[in-house]
Amino acid sequence: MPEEVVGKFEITMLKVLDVDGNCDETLKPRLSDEVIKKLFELMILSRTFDDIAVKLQREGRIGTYAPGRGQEATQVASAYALNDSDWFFPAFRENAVYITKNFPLEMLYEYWGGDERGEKIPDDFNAFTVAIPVGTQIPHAVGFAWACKFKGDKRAVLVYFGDGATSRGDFHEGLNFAGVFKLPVVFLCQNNQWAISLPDKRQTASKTLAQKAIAYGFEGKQVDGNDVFSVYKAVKEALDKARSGDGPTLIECVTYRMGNHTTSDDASRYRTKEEIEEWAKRDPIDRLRKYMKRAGLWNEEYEKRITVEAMEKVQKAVEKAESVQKPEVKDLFEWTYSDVPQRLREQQEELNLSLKERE
Amino acid sequence: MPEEVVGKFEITMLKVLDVDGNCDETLKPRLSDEVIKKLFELMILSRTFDDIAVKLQREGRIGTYAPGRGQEATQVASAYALNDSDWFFPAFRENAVYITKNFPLEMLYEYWGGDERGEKIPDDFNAFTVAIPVGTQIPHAVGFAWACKFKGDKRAVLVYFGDGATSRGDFHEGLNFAGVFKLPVVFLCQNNQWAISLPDKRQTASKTLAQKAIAYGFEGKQVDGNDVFSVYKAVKEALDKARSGDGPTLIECVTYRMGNHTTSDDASRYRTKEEIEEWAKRDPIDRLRKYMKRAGLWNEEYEKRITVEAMEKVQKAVEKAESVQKPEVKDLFEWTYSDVPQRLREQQEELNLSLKERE
Amino acid sequence: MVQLTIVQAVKFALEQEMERDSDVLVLGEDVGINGGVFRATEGLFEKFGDNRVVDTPLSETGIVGAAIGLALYGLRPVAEIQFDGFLYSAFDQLISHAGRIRNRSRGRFHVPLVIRVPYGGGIRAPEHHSDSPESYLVHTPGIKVVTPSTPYDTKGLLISAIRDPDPVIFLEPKRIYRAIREDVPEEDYVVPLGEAKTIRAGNDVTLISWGAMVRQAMAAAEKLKGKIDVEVIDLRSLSPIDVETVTKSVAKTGRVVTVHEAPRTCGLGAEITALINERVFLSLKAPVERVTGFDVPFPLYKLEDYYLPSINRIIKGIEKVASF
Amino acid sequence: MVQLTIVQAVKFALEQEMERDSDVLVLGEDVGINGGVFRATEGLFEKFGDNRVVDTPLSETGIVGAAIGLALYGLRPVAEIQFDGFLYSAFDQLISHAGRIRNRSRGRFHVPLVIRVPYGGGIRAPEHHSDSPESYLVHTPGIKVVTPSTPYDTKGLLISAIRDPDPVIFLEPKRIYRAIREDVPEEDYVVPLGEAKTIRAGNDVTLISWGAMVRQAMAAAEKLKGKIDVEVIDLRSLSPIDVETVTKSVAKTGRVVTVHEAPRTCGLGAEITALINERVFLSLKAPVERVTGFDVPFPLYKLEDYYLPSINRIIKGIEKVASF
Ligand SMILES: Cc1ncc(C[n+]2csc(CCOP(=O)(O)OP(=O)(O)O)c2C)c(N)n1
Ligand SMILES: Cc1ncc(C[n+]2csc(CCOP(=O)(O)OP(=O)(O)O)c2C)c(N)n1
Ligand SMILES: [Mg+2]
Ligand SMILES: [Mg+2]
Repeated sequence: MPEEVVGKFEITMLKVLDVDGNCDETLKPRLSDEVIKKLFELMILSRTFDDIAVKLQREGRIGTYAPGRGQEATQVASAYALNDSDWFFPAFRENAVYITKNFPLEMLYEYWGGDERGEKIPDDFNAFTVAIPVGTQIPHAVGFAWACKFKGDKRAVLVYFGDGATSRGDFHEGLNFAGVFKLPVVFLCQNNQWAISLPDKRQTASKTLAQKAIAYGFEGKQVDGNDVFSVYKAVKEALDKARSGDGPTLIECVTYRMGNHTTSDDASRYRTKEEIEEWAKRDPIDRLRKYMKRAGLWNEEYEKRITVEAMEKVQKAVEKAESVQKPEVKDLFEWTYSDVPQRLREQQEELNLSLKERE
Repeated sequence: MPEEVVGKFEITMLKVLDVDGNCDETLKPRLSDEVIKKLFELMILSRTFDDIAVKLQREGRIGTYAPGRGQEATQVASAYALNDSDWFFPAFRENAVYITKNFPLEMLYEYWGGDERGEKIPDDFNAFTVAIPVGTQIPHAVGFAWACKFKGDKRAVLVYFGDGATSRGDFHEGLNFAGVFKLPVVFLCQNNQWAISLPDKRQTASKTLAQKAIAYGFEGKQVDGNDVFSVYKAVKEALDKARSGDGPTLIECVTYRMGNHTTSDDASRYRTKEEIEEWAKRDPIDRLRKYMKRAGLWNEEYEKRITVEAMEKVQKAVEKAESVQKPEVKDLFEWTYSDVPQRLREQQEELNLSLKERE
Repeated sequence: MVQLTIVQAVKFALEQEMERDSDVLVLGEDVGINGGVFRATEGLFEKFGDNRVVDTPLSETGIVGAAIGLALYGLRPVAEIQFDGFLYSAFDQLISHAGRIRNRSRGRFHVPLVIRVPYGGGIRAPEHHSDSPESYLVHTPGIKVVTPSTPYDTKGLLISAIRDPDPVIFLEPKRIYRAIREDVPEEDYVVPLGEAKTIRAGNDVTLISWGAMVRQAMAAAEKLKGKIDVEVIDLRSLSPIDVETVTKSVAKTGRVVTVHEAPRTCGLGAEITALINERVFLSLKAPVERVTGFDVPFPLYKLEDYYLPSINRIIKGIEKVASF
Repeated sequence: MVQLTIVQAVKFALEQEMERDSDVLVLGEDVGINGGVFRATEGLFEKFGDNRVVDTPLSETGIVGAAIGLALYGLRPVAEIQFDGFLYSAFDQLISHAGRIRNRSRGRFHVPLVIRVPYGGGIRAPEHHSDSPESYLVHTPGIKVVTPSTPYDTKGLLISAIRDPDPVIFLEPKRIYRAIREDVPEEDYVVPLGEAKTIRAGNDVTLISWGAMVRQAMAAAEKLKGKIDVEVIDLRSLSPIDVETVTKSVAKTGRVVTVHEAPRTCGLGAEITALINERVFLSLKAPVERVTGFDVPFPLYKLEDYYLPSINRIIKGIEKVASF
């Protein structure tokens, strides 16, 4: 009776496109040229949206904002892998995911501008609202996936979170449920190397975040999160697997938060220029551009055109968002319960009175 | 760039003594005959304590009680592996751990009899109180181990919990901290196959509980929890490692809860006779007895003597516990804060008044 | 009509609602084959199968978080948290999410879930098995909180809770799970959320309570019969509170005692005092008296009779306001 | 004397206590090289090193649970929870353990920890960054709760909290972190826990508040100068409450307004009403008025000015009780 091996595990890392845009054709997912261009355009649109959001915040036109720069490949490619009937559950940095699924841009600006109406997701849009408390959306996605299974839907659920979220009990309890009930959910961890000022190496002692799946008895894998092809391939496979009833997957997308944590943050306090420069070389947009150039899918004129188009869309969204009327007193009271209880009616009256007399 | 392997992991299971008492001498820890007898006697004492506790509960002399029958090897051998300066943090079923460390038996009965004074751990006894909310003691043990490291102590901390506890956020957050800060703590999971009516196979989809350590970047291992030698060896090594600054270990002791979950539970509702009989064959006390018989360390007279001694000790403890005066009104108020705030003094007065008038 | 205890009424309501609506499902620790540690879900597993009566891992955040996800989809999850003291680890999901999702999404999403929690003291239980967490919950916007004190109300309120579009915490007074047996209609009926019940008419003092304390309150009122004429209100719905029933009674009696097991400070008793103060101040003939648990952790059971409001303490409270 | 803001006073107190006692250590998310998201720990990492100023994983249960373990050993951990809304996930550790360990062990163990929490609204923050959780905490036996409203009190109360043998939740009114700058002694001093402060004398109405609302209360009192003579009390210590200072004032004025940001129902305002009712009922000339946050989730920032008690609402409250 020597020490018997009772479990063996392996974690792999998928890279399809390297930093220079060289592609491993054997691994490349089947994507038409049109789709590849679409992914590129969505990344450009997302980055434009993001840049303008940061600018708006500086001008005091929206509130604290969490930029997504650098994470476009992960967000766009994963969202693009969703079927129409699938759902996604975001954390708070997933603007590019919403954008890829064609969410009204102006609503995103409204939300970041401090208005709940930006979170009134359109009825036919399969996504949940932003979750600010880190990791807390994970059990919701799991419960939703459970409902899909309960109903016999052929639907998968994709839930986004960061490296920091893996330290939270919500992550643990959610993933464990998913494993036990074999739920159709894909856990997409955007390991952007930082949780505010904490590098992922000090968030956990585990070498990869992907290996955390071993604790829950399902597959975990790493992918190069700055490569649209890797992300698309891994997420698509995992969603298909989920829909076929083969259970959950944890995907760690290794990427980088190129900007500050939020507009209130100053990342230069805790990370080096060298690191930033190093990761700038792996910019997901540059990388796809290099590939497209080589594949004859890109020229300067094309880039110019889509950049202008993106800026137009974004500008229009800003205008729309800013032309929305300020929410009213009743908006404070109307949405807490299905009906407005008497105490809230009275409180609304109280507020109205105090506002009137002020005039 | 194929899918690159970025992590490889293996989980092993340690068995030294088989069900028939055959011992793998190459793996056996160095333990003198005296110590082996001591371990046996502690198991007998623990089981006696346990049987009497169940009886007392039936007679209404103590409250709800969580029996430890079947888990004696795990509890006694692991506690025996502790150094004098080490600390342990129990869950709620660890009576045999306290007993092994020579805790006043009567205090255990006082505690289970609904009296906080049973939890006033003696000043020179290195253990924390019982934790009823499952898994919540894990972060405490981690924080305590952190303090040991902070102070440069050569101390290790041993924390006990069950298979059920591994599903809780407290487990996750605690183990992750321990990994990140490389703390001198040993996580001892008593996988007794059941969390009330939930079998461990439905508690989690992971094949072993030991493999959950992979998520935190430190070692996890399974041991046969009904074998004192396996448990002692693994826990001793892990404690030594912790004291040497080499960080935490998760040890899954595979054992069985032979009794009901608590005296309020009826395990026959959810598990089969066959299962119970199967595990009865692996009774940790029987197993060590078989070994000792063969090694010439056991005879009937010896067993009789230690059984009588155990019963005497237990009886004396019951008497002592039952002769303790009922706690007084002031005991309700005195221990919430370092000083008794005015509102509590007033409330105590209020209660006293109402009691007096009743007379 | 069937004769049922409170815990049987829970089961009866669950069973009927599960029959009526195939989107109702039960989840929690040991709710399946074991029928729940209090047997409140006994037989449901056998009847509805493991798809609709689901044993979960030991994971309160997981249970409440998953229930939110199930409810978002449109199902009607009824989760059991095994004991009061284990609800705290799900507070974040309750406070940050269950209570805010409708508001945050401007009505696009809502979470019609029920969390059943056996609560309160008096059963000689271990630590963390005797808490009364209602004040935390009532302070939290967006969730409703109810607790029955009779088998009839149990069935009617639980059915209301399951059908309600908002998250409802259903606190079950475990101490009296089996203390009363009464006639309960077999057919489907509801006791509306938000309505208190005056269970004893009286002119001198208003006695307000809920859950297991209602029986203590009634006993105290009966003992004072002939001396002080006590009106007893079973609040039933803790959030929203039925202010009207309360203030109407106080307008008549001018004297009030509230009784609850939870610690006094910032307890629901304080809110009732404040509401009465704000609304019927001029009717008040005496300060509102609180007979409550003390501001200490719920003790191990040798001290629990000292901790819990006794009939004698309630009587003293009534006498105090009556003679003010 | 040095001129400090509230957030600087936090840092100053931490620094001095860490110098004085090598068992004091700071832990939390981003408290190290980043100096905390509000810079409340700026420079401490450089001065005391990574052994005493520790960045933790993103893990509130871990932070509070580990702080309990550190404190059990006898260290003096000062943990930061980054924002009010993230304290909820540590509630179980606070309620079930921090507040009960001394009691459970009959004094064998105690946990002298401090949890610092920037709290409250008014800074145009995202969701979950503006809550006022004091009522939950005050209802919880075994923990103390304080909140300063000035730099002077910040330093003195934080030093008291760190030296206190019981767990203390130190709520920092983030809205006024940098709003005031005042003289703070460089030497070591304490403001005792449990003592309120009358910051403005008056005879007509008692106005009670804490945290960021104290400034609003003062502004309202000043505006009414010459018309209504308002006494303003900064409660400072929320648990235990300084009942004496409150009742003394009410005995004089007979009229009271409480002001807080948290939702009204079961808020600390209710407790104050109840205490006043119980103790100085006959002095009361008008119902105690509550000017509070409404019973809704704290809104996104476009609506936050409606949610928060405004100077105007406070004035109206004062006028109401004055003219009753
Ligand atoms: C429970 C909780 N604790 C703390 C915070 C404050 N906070 C916001 S984002 C963040 C870091 C998140 O890191 P990660 O999960 O890696 O996501 P990223 O910001 O990198 O996208 C922190 C600490 C929070 N929002 N929620
Ligand atoms: C947080 C929490 N939830 C639920 C319970 C009720 N409960 C007590 S013990 C138990 C099962 C524990 O299982 P395990 O961790 O395997 O320990 P064992 O009882 O087998 O020793 C449960 C559900 C609890 N005590 N704490
Ligand atoms: Mg990150
Ligand atoms: Mg177990």
